Amino acid sequence: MVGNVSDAPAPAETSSVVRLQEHIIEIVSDSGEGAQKAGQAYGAISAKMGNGVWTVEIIPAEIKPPARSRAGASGIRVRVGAREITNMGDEADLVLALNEQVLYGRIEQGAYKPGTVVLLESKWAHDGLAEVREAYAKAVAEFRALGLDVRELPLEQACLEVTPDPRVGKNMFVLGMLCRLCNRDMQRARDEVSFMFKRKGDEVVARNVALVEAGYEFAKHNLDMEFEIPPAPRDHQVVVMNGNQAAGLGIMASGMEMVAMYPITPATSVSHYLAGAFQKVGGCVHQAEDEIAAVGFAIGASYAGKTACTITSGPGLALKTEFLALAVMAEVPLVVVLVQRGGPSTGLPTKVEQGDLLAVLYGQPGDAPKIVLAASTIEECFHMMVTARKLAEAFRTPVIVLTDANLATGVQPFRRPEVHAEWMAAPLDQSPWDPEITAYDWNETTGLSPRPIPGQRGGQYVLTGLAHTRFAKVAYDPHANQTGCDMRSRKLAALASTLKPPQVNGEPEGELLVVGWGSTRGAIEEAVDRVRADGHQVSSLHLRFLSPMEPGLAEIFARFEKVMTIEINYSDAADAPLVGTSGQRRLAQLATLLRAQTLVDIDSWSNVFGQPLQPGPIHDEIVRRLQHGGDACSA
Amino acid sequence: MVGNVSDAPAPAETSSVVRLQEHIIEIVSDSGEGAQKAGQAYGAISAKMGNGVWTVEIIPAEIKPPARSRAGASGIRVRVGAREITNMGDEADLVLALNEQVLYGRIEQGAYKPGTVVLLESKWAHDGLAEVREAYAKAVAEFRALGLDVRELPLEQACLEVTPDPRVGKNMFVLGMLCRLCNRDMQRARDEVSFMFKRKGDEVVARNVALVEAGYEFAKHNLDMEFEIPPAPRDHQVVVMNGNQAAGLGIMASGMEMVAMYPITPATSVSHYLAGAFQKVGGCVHQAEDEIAAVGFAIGASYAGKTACTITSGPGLALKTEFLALAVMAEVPLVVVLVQRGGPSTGLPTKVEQGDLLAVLYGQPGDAPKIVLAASTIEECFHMMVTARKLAEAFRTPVIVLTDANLATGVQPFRRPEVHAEWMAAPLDQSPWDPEITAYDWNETTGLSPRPIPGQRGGQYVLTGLAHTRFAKVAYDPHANQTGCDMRSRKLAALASTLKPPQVNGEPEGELLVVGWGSTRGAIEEAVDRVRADGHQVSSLHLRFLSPMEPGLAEIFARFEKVMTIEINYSDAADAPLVGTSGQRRLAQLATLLRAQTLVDIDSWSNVFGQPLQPGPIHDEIVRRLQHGGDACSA
Amino acid sequence: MFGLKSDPSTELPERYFSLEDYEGGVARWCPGCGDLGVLTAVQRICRAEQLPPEKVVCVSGIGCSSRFPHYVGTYGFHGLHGRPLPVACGIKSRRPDLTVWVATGDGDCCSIGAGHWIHALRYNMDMVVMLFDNSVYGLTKKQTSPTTPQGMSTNTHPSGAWLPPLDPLTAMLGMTNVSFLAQTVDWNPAHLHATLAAAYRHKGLGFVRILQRCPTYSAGVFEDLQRDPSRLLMLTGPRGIQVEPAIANMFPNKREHDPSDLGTARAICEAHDPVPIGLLFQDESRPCYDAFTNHGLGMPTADKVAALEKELDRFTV
Amino acid sequence: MFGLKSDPSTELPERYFSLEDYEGGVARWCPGCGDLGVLTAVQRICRAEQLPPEKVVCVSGIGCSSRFPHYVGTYGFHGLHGRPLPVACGIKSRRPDLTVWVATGDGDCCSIGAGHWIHALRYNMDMVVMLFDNSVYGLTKKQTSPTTPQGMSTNTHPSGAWLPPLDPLTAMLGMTNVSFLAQTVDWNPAHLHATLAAAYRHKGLGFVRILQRCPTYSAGVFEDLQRDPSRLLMLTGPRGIQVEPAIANMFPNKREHDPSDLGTARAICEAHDPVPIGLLFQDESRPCYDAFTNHGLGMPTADKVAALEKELDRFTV
Ligand SMILES: Cc1ncc(C[n+]2csc(CCOP(=O)(O)OP(=O)(O)O)c2C)c(N)n1
Ligand SMILES: Cc1ncc(C[n+]2csc(CCOP(=O)(O)OP(=O)(O)O)c2C)c(N)n1
Ligand code: SF4
Ligand code: SF4
Ligand SMILES: [Mg+2]
Ligand SMILES: [Mg+2]
Repeated sequence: MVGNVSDAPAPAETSSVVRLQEHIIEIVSDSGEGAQKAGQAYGAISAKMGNGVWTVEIIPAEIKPPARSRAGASGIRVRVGAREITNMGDEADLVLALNEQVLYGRIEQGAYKPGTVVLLESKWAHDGLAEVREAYAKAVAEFRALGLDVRELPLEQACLEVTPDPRVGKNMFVLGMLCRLCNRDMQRARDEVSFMFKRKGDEVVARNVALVEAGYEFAKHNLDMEFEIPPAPRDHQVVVMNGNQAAGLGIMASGMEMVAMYPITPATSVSHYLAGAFQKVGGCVHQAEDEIAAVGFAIGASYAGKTACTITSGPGLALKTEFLALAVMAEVPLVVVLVQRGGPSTGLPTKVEQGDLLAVLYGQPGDAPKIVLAASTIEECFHMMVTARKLAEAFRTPVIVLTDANLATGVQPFRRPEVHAEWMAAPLDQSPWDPEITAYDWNETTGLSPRPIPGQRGGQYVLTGLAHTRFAKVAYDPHANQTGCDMRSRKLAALASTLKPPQVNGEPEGELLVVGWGSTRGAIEEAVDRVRADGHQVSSLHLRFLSPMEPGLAEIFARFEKVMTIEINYSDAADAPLVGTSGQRRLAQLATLLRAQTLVDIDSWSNVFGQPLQPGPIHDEIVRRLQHGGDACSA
Repeated sequence: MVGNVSDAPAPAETSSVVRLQEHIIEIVSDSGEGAQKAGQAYGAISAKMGNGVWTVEIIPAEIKPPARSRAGASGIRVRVGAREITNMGDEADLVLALNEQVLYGRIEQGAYKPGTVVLLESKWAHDGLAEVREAYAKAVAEFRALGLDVRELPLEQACLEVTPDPRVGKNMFVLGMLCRLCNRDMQRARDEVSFMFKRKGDEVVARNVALVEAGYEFAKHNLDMEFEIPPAPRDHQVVVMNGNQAAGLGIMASGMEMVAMYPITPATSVSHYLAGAFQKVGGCVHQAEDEIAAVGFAIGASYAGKTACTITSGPGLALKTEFLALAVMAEVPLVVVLVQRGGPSTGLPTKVEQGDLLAVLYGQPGDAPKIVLAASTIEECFHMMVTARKLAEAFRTPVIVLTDANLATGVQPFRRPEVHAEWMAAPLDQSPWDPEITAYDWNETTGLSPRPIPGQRGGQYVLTGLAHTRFAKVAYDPHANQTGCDMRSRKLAALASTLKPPQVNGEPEGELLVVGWGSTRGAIEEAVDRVRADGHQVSSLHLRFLSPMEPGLAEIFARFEKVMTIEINYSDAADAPLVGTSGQRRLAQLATLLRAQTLVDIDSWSNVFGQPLQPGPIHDEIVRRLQHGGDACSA
Repeated sequence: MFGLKSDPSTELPERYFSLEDYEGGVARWCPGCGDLGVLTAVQRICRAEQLPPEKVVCVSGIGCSSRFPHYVGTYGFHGLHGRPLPVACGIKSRRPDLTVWVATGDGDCCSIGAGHWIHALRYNMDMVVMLFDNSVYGLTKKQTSPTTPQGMSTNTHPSGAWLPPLDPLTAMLGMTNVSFLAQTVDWNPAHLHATLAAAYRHKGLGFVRILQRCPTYSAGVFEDLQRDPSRLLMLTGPRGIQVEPAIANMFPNKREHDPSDLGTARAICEAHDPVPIGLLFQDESRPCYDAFTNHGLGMPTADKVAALEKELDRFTV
Repeated sequence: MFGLKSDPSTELPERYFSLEDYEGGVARWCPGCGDLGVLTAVQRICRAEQLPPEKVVCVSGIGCSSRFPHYVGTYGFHGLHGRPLPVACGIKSRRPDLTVWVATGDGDCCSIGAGHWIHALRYNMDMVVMLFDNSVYGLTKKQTSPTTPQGMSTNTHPSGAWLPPLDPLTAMLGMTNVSFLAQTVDWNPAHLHATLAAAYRHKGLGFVRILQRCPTYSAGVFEDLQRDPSRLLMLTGPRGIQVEPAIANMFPNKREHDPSDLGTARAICEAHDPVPIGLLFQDESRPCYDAFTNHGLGMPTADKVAALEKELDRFTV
């Protein structure tokens, strides 16, 4: 590669194409500059070309942070690969930045490495304000000192040749540049842009296509690099979407027709999507007055035979605690989608955490056994909704599906689901109820019972959250309460007995087994693959069922010298002050559960950085553990 | 003992006094007949005489159940002993019943044994309604068939000689009978009754004293038995009260002046007591519009420097979940008294359960470390409030004190506390704040920090439930959040490092260690003492700190062959169907915690009968475990 | 799948429902409790309307009054304290074919449930809401409720309730989208029946506040009103609650009232004395939320699958 | 004990507070957001009243408007969504010496916080409550709020909000024990200031609904009102909000109003058009809950110990 491109771009038509297995780009800017749109289009084009893709938004903390502020980085990261991409990866290879200040925040977050190419808008070097010019110059020098390969480019000026208002069009210009640099199919790019702006009329479409083409040409003439990421062969249609859209589609595919919610980040966008989509597919989003009312409303619909869904995040879950216990106690099918964010309390509303596992399992006073699943991919966000509705009805209980901010906003292509009519709820059963069958006709072994639906003649009963008999009659005597609790608990054993042991990723035995759950799967498996490639006997295991858990865990664990979980939630560092003396280290949530269940000495490695886990740090931590041979050193 | 006394009482002045180490009586009736008043007076007289006493109410499910109904038993049990009495004991020795139907429910609950003497109102034998007469005769025959020693007595008729309206006075007559039978000091009885009715005027006092005396004479002439329970020597003053009154007094003794609550059984009576008492001691009970508002109000007062308390039970706790997490996150001192009842959901409002331990520890989304204590006696209900307020302020965090329906309504004498001025909160600090000290000036080792109180000049800060720095500034960056979580968690390690290992009851090593927490202590220790007397090496351990736990548990456990918990909450029976095949037995709550922490194979024995544990069944279960040598057989 | 057999039978023989068809377990309220009269009234209306018991759902919160569903032979939902309204709305949302009666107490509705109360009035879904206002917390044994008269001694305010009571009527008359508001008393079965029947017939949310005696914990609160009917103001008029002349004659104090006249309704309630009974306000033109929540009801599965495929097309690359 | 040093200093040198003393961090609202004007008004009132910054607490829920405390140099409590009022009341309960300003949004107050709203009005504790009504959920990016105009498109109701908006004014005028209710607009600083100042001076809960512009998510909702001041009805009168004649002249539409006249206040609000600004209702005679929650404040420890010993006597056998 040749040295930095300065303001006076040198012609660079001599570049030769570098073939890559994967490539990570970022577009960062002030908010409102359209970086996310450009990145999404770039991801979509790549997906269409057959590449694996993972897209993740870079979100500033405030709605409208001031321009050119360090914490104001708004944008997108797109990781494209020759095979399926399951996570955001490590440091970016190429960054397109519309101002230099927003890069500081990203650098602090470890998003780049020495050698990362930064294509930087250079207009700030000529800004009217001296302080802007100085800040720019200082930043460029600092970035270079850090080893970033900064290329200063007059993007705005170049755009002006195509559009009178570059602030609006620059993102498409950037897209064009990326198409050239990464060898994207320009026809697909034109189509994508045309589709995006279709509603705004031909003129807008034409202008934006022109911008993309201008960007392409600009890169071709000004930058001496060109990559190629070969596609993975694919024999099926794919869809591209984020986890919240996938959950929304899954809800509709499950036949649920009522989603009751109260707005809360990062869950709300499921309802934004559904508010429109239900108009076509039939159904209703009820925005309730609060989270308590939302879950109550969903329970009402479910009780009346139309299993419903409520969607929320941490603080909303807290408010639903009482109703959740009622649904368990009175055996009402219900689906709860919990899009986890950073906690506790209001915490980190836009950031990722897997911190609500224990709260969903144990949050309700008394014994409230329920089914808990965790989606590990965007595709699972779709399919688990179908499973959840079925389980909720079959087991007459709430089913909680855990996702998180990483899945919610991440975008990934996956095999287009073929919707089956059987996925949808059966039509409302209004046939007469057999009067011989009680309202809770518990099977002693499984705890399961059929459920009368209002409208079914002869099925009349009164649902209650008080202790009750199989006739649904309130009863305070010791045995009635014990029986009710037994029956509700047995449903979990019954479900567990139908599950298969989970598949180990890698060899079934070895030095170390890494256990995870939820959205970290891609990063963990990628890291474990790398460690194995380094020559270590490391495998990983990912749990989809958290309550009940899949069977056979103790047996799987027994074949490894060490077992640890990797999670995005809080744990005390093993070497934290005083933790040693008190002998009570607080471990990560899944680790705590697995220890109690299997009595295996399971360690955990976790943090509450609010960031998706990346394969690099996981890889390094695993290697460190293997070398130290002990669990005394962790962070 | 001579045969049954029939309607025509035989003179029986020949009895000789039987000396007993302890004696359990019950008075049962329809609700509204004053049985509880009589029993409380009997307990108070016994306490004054220097006996150990445990009083527990028998509460019907409905406010006004129909008269003479099987489930309608209302009344009281009083266990009196020659030493301290810590629990309700096993079957009653003597029962005074105002109708026969209410006995059915008690019999079903296992309250009596063959040989239990039942002194039964005989007027129903002559009732105007044939069905009543028949029911009565049938019941008496059935009771005798069960081995109960039924003595039919014309109580109402005897009362009529002293009062025109025996329905109102019969309870005092019964008290007099008990005084004779159990050799209670009649002067103390007269004083007690005079005190009870003082406010109603001399005439009422005189009539009731006369009733007591008539009852005494009646028993003397009609019953051939007389017991004596020698007092334990005592060199200090004692108070007699239930756990809710003790908590109320403790709250005042701690200097807390604000209790915000919403009515909920069995917690409400704390506020009933305080609503009056605060008028004298200075303070206020705020009955809020709901439980959320109650805890918010308490947090407001606490934030403003007046550490406050909120009192609730299961469903209320569920609603407070979100605010609890805020108090943890923003480090607001707060005392929560949780009077546990049967769950989940509305559950068993008047019954006992220890089912909320996991919910208080883990109920809040995200990581919310807090201090959790459990009172094991009524005396501790008092003293723990003082401790709780101090801990809340020193550790700048919520402290949850767990009690339960058993402690709430049980009555026991205990050493009269000497109130110390130092127990009370210091006067509000309004001195200027050192501007060098940040709002969260965390000590890196302990996580502790001093707290600015509104009014302190220079201490201005904005409390927030968002992730924040030590300056109380909102911060979304990875390290700020990690640091905040670390600091909050370290407070637990810091507190743990100041605690001593708990005392084992019995030998420090042996075949079996029984671990418990909360109100079961008396019953467990009594049972363990009995098993030891049988010749087994069994000890028990009772935990007062549940978060953080007292140190040294693993070491203590290591000295026993087996460790098990005994709790009043749900666990799967080891032999429950399918539990074996799935390998996921759901254990009792403390057992789950201890397993995760110590990796010791701790079994649990628990039930959700809604009843206080009794020493007899515990004894039997321990013996069964010792004999079977395994944990495969439990209930 | 459990509970969802797939062959709903369509033809049913004609049925006649008697009072027993609407009876549930034995009511366990205290002697003299006003709740019993309301139960009877609802059962009679069900019979009068010949509602199939399986098509009726009684929804309640927690409290003495919330035991209501247990005593009715229909479906019932005895839920959480303060939360009957969200549940009832949820039931209605996808089951417009069911008749919903809501039983709630003054604590349940006006204290812990107050937020839902405001919003359920706004949603205006087709159901009857009966506020059993006994001015006290009954089930938990005499604590102050929002409607407890100032000065009345309770267990949480032994020296007397501190604040003037919240007036549910004036509160509701200020709330948006209220469509039916009436008041009645438990001790006049005819007026009670007529009022509940009118609420039942109303399209939208029919809210009835029932002054309900609780001899156990708030004896005396309505004693005056009961003893001296002239303390009540009976609202009359062609669009109001219609009772037999014999019943009407029991109330010496009457006033003709047009239930579309919101201002006058407010003034009547604001006066507090005499206490109005009858229909205060009605407006059937107010929008009902049911119309939105019912969207796509009964859409055939095949159509749903097709629509969903179209949605998936949008995401297909 | 931490945080409770035991020697409060009593003598302080005399201080003068300038606007900077009331400034907190840099406000991060969108350009053109109406919240900024309210912030300025409160800071100016604090200065005008020379309130020591440490004696002021700003309490809020969650929402754009609830960021308010972060931008004020006083103590602040940025709590939970919907729950500022219980916290504010709790603060006041044992600290009558503190001045409390509450910032809440239309979602925060009228949706999730509606139950507390009703009851805080009843408690009538001495504080100012500012409802920042921008007719939308701002912080969560444009969902329907209870005050969103019917038909306005939001992310949860893309085809337009379904129901008529809840009118907070008529709602509050129906609630018991309301003692001060005013309305103002963010874009007239003088009227805004005068209204908040009057609420501050009011003994009891001073509730001010502020029509607040959100150019980002509900642009246009108040555009008409701002462009055409004749759409506003300025309430005047000797007991109302007093502004300079130059300001008053900006509002062509005026009406003399006696704030003790509840009926007229209701009628004015019910009309909806023109939109009233000024003092709708005030009654300083309504009881304040503070009087009860403050019981025994400052009672010496020795007296408390003695009283407690007496209590223990009652249980001593
Ligand atoms: C969340 C919750 N809080 C408190 C309670 C306790 N509780 C049950 S009923 C009730 C009040 C009952 O009063 P009201 O609603 O007026 O009904 P009534 O008994 O007078 O008919 C209360 C506080 C509860 N069950 N759940
Ligand atoms: C319990 C809970 N539910 C939901 C949210 C998400 N949330 C934050 S602010 C907000 C609404 C904000 O609207 P409003 O109160 O009108 O304030 P504005 O932003 O418009 O000033 C919501 C729903 C939350 N933080 N907590
Ligand atoms: S306590 Fe009152 S409301 Fe409850 S059942 Fe008895 S009389 Fe009725
Ligand atoms: S979104 Fe609206 S309310 Fe929020 S800061 Fe921006 S303009 Fe203000
Ligand atoms: Mg009531
Ligand atoms: Mg708003």
